[in-house]
Amino acid sequence: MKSIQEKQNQIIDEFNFFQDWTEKYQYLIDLGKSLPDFDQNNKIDSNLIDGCQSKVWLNSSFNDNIVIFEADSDAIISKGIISLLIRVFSGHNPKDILEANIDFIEKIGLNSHLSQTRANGLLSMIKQIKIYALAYQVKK
Amino acid sequence: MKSIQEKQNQIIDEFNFFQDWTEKYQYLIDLGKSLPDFDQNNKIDSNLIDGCQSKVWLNSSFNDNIVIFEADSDAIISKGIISLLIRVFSGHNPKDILEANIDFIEKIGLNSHLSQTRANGLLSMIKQIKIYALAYQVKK
Amino acid sequence: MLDVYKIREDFPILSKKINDTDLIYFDNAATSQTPNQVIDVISDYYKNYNSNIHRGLHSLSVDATNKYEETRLKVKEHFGITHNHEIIFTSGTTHGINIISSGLEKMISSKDELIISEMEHHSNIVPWQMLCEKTGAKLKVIPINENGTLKIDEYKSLLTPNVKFVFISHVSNTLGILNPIKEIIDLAHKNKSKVLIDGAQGAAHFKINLSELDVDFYVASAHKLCGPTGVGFLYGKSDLLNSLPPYQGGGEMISNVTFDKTEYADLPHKFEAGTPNIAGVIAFGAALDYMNSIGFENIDAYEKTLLDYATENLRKIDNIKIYGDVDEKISVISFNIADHHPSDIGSILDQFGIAVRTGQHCTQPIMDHFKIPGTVRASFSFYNTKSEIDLFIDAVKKAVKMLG
Amino acid sequence: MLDVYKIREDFPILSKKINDTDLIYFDNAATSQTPNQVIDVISDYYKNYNSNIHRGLHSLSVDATNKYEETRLKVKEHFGITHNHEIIFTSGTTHGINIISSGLEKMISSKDELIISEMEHHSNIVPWQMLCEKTGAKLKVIPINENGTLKIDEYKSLLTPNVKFVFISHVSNTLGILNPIKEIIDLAHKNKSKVLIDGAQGAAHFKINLSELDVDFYVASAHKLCGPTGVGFLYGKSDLLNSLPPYQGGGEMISNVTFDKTEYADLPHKFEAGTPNIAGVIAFGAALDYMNSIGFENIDAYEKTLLDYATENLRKIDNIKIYGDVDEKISVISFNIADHHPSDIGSILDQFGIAVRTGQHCTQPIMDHFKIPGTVRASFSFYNTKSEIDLFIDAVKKAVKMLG
Ligand SMILES: Cc1ncc(COP(=O)(O)O)c(C=O)c1O
Ligand SMILES: Cc1ncc(COP(=O)(O)O)c(C=O)c1O
Repeated sequence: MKSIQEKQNQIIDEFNFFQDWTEKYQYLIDLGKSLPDFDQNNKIDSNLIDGCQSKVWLNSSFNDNIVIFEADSDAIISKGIISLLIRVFSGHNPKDILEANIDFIEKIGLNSHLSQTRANGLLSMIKQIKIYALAYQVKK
Repeated sequence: MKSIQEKQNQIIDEFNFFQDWTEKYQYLIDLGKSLPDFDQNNKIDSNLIDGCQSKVWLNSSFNDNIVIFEADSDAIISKGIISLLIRVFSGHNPKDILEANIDFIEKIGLNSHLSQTRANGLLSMIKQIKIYALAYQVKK
Repeated sequence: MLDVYKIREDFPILSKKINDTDLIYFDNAATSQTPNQVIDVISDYYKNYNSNIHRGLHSLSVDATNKYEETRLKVKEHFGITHNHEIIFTSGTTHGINIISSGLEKMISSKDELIISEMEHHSNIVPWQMLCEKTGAKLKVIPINENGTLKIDEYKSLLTPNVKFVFISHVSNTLGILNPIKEIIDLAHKNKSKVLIDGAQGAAHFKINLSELDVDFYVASAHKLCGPTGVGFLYGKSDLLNSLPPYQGGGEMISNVTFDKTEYADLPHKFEAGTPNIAGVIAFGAALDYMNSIGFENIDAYEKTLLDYATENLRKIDNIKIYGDVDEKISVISFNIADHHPSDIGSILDQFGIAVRTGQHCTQPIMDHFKIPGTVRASFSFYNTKSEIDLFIDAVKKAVKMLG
Repeated sequence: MLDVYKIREDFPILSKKINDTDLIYFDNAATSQTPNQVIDVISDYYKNYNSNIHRGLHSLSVDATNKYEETRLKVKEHFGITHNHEIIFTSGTTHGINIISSGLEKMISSKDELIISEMEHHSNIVPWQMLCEKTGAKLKVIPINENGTLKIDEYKSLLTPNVKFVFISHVSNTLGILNPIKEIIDLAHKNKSKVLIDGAQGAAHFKINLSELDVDFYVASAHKLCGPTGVGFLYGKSDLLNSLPPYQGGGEMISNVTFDKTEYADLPHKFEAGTPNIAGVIAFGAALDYMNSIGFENIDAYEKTLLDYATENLRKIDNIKIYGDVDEKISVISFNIADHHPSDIGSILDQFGIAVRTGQHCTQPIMDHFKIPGTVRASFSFYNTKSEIDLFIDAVKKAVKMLG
């Protein structure tokens, strides 16, 4: 399996391919649509992430020192963004997740081409991912 | 006795004589100092005029269809100003007082050379004088 | 009617670029833009006569006080108010409502009832909920029809003898619906109930005469009237304002302070404790002047053409639902398309340089009523144009296409 | 120290003429003047990104929100505050004090006692009188010495176990006296009493670290710190702020609204209901930047030289009485000469283009203490000069001569 950094680089490469923001958005929308279905039982308030304009639920599970994330949102662009985060973080151990330096967001131009409220929501998502990882690391 | 308008014209003439604001101020201060002593019994809250920075008391009496005003202030410049008003208004009948058009204040440059807070206080004084006159006229 | 291209020159922000395209500002219900005539007054204040007001003897203070009080005269004139002292400057609509809600604490008991409506802004809900919590009074809610209008018949039946107050918005910020406030006020008065009208949205679109309306309290915000942020006013009939306790303690609102006893100053000072937003109040006066120079009849008529044009063209989009699509409304359109999340549409519109608001617009009960997470809200002002609407309609269509 | 002539170029108002002479602005304790660096930020806001903040998705709203929140970071940094959310933007000191006084209603009972001092501004007296009236609590007053300083020994004996709160000004606006707030706070804390410091005058003159001070609440106004009118902040320790009920109901301060139940938002939003003074808050940040670029140590040192110079020269005038003529003070001088009414001196000074404040300065108890109708108050800022003081001393002498 690829490292977190490798996955980020891959995403950056993919986005470099796009000519303008419409293509980037279209890609995010498509990603959002193809995100696997979320278990409806996990759509609970305690899984909600604060600071997003739309509802974003994030759930995690831990097995064999590996964290698996799954997520959903009622807005499709948010869903696309979170699917990128899941692709980057899911399947790694807590230590790697905690130590990861997330630079792909800026590099793919999400900061300037996604509205910054979404960018803030995105930060909340990353924070929540790291909180889960920290919890699992402590539990070990 | 001179009419209200004649008295105003006289004051305007007097002030025209002064070269600058210091002379006008000095004159007001001197007027304030020479205003006859006020009966201390009349220094009561109900005689106080609102809207002045310093305390200004105004008292009136009515006899033979003639209103007599007397006044005092704890600040000397206010006292000077009110002494001008007394000179203009005191000794006239309610009707003349009510109908009087007061233009000397502007013409002697009180508006621009007295601070406007004082000018506002001055308006309150004139208002109070007219209220007294109105009360006497109604009482008749 | 009005020369919109000439008017646009007064608003520097309208020539701004977003994402290399021209900004299209359709978020006017949240806050209006500010013309140079108002911005310059603010600068002029700080450059020429910035000073604390009232009780100051020096020229700057006198100038600042006079200009501040001039705005009170302008508000009086513009809103057809009888007395200067019935106008209290506030920091905005929310502040104005809270002056009343906190002032009523001692006057409302557990037997009393208050009426609001389902379409109120949170600022006209939460203060009354807080008041009811403190006093035990009951809050009753006028429901809305499917088209968003108030159920006036329900209002009539809610108007029982125990109803002390009715709190209703002049215009709904989410639906744009203009409420029949004259009727609401008259019915309330027949019932001996007092009425507060939340004019946050209403004041910006037409000239109103508060004396003729005979309303008891009216509140509005300058920032929705081409004025600055942090300023608003509360109008109240003087006997009512006099009967309320002061809201805040501080400088200016007292006439005499000793440790034994403190006497409150007369209106309006009783409610204007502390150094107010002096520059803001003065600029608010300039904003009223500006809007009056264009003319509220012109503003109203022109905005109506924008509303009609936009509504007509939006209606042609498949699966669009416009909330509050009625005749009596101002230039605010809330909508959703198919089951796309409003924030998805809003984000894409932002990329096109089009500023709309998405979400609940501080009216969660309306969202609950329609069972939706929010709406896309486009709101037009007299400085917007039909060609902006064309671009907007175009962008909405593209967004829908992208969202698939 | 600092280059005052260079600094003066930043303040357009300082080149204004009054009565054909240069304005000399010595009313800084009432409100400070505003540099171009702050005025321009206000214009820039309205010209480039005026928008309602929070929850907005479009670029303008995001820009405005970010800039607004940047000021919170600047306040945090400047005042040594631990958490962002411990900073509440207010419309000024008076508003900040009233948030606390109204919030304490439910927490104070008739057995409790509150302490203020004889030198407080009305804004730090009246709210506590109102609170005591509502709750039956007792208000105790620390008296002042003949030189104006607080009687700290009396404070110690007033600090009985029932004292829940102590409310003291950092610096007296009338006397300029700097209170020993660290000592006051430590004594209170030993007694398990909480402390609110009214920093309206203190914040403008030196850099303070609120964490180190360990103060429970601190309030100040931007307009005394080269900032705009209508803005201030309240600092509170987060557990205390969390324990208080919200002050106003409205938008932004709730997280969930239904007619059954409304949940309040977290700090700081819980206390920031409604559209705030967005331009003002952003400009407040610019004002802090500006003052920090000059440096508070420089400001403090320079103002001290002005204070010493003016005091020395005023003392030479016959029959002058300076109130609060002590070492630990800021650049504020209150005085009377012989038995001339302060407004007589003030009016004449105004004719010379010199703006001082006359009257009670919202501290009637101090006037009652000294049995005077008011004082003439000259207050200097870092943009004032020694030659302005020379002209002022000269004008005072002329005024006395005229008054005879
Ligand atoms: C010591 C003190 N407290 C409170 C205030 C009130 O401040 P504001 O009027 O800005 O609310 C002032 C302002 O004059 C002051 O000097
Ligand atoms: C109908 C209505 N009421 C109240 C408010 C609150 O106004 P402010 O935020 O200016 O206090 C608004 C503003 O959005 C509004 O639209």
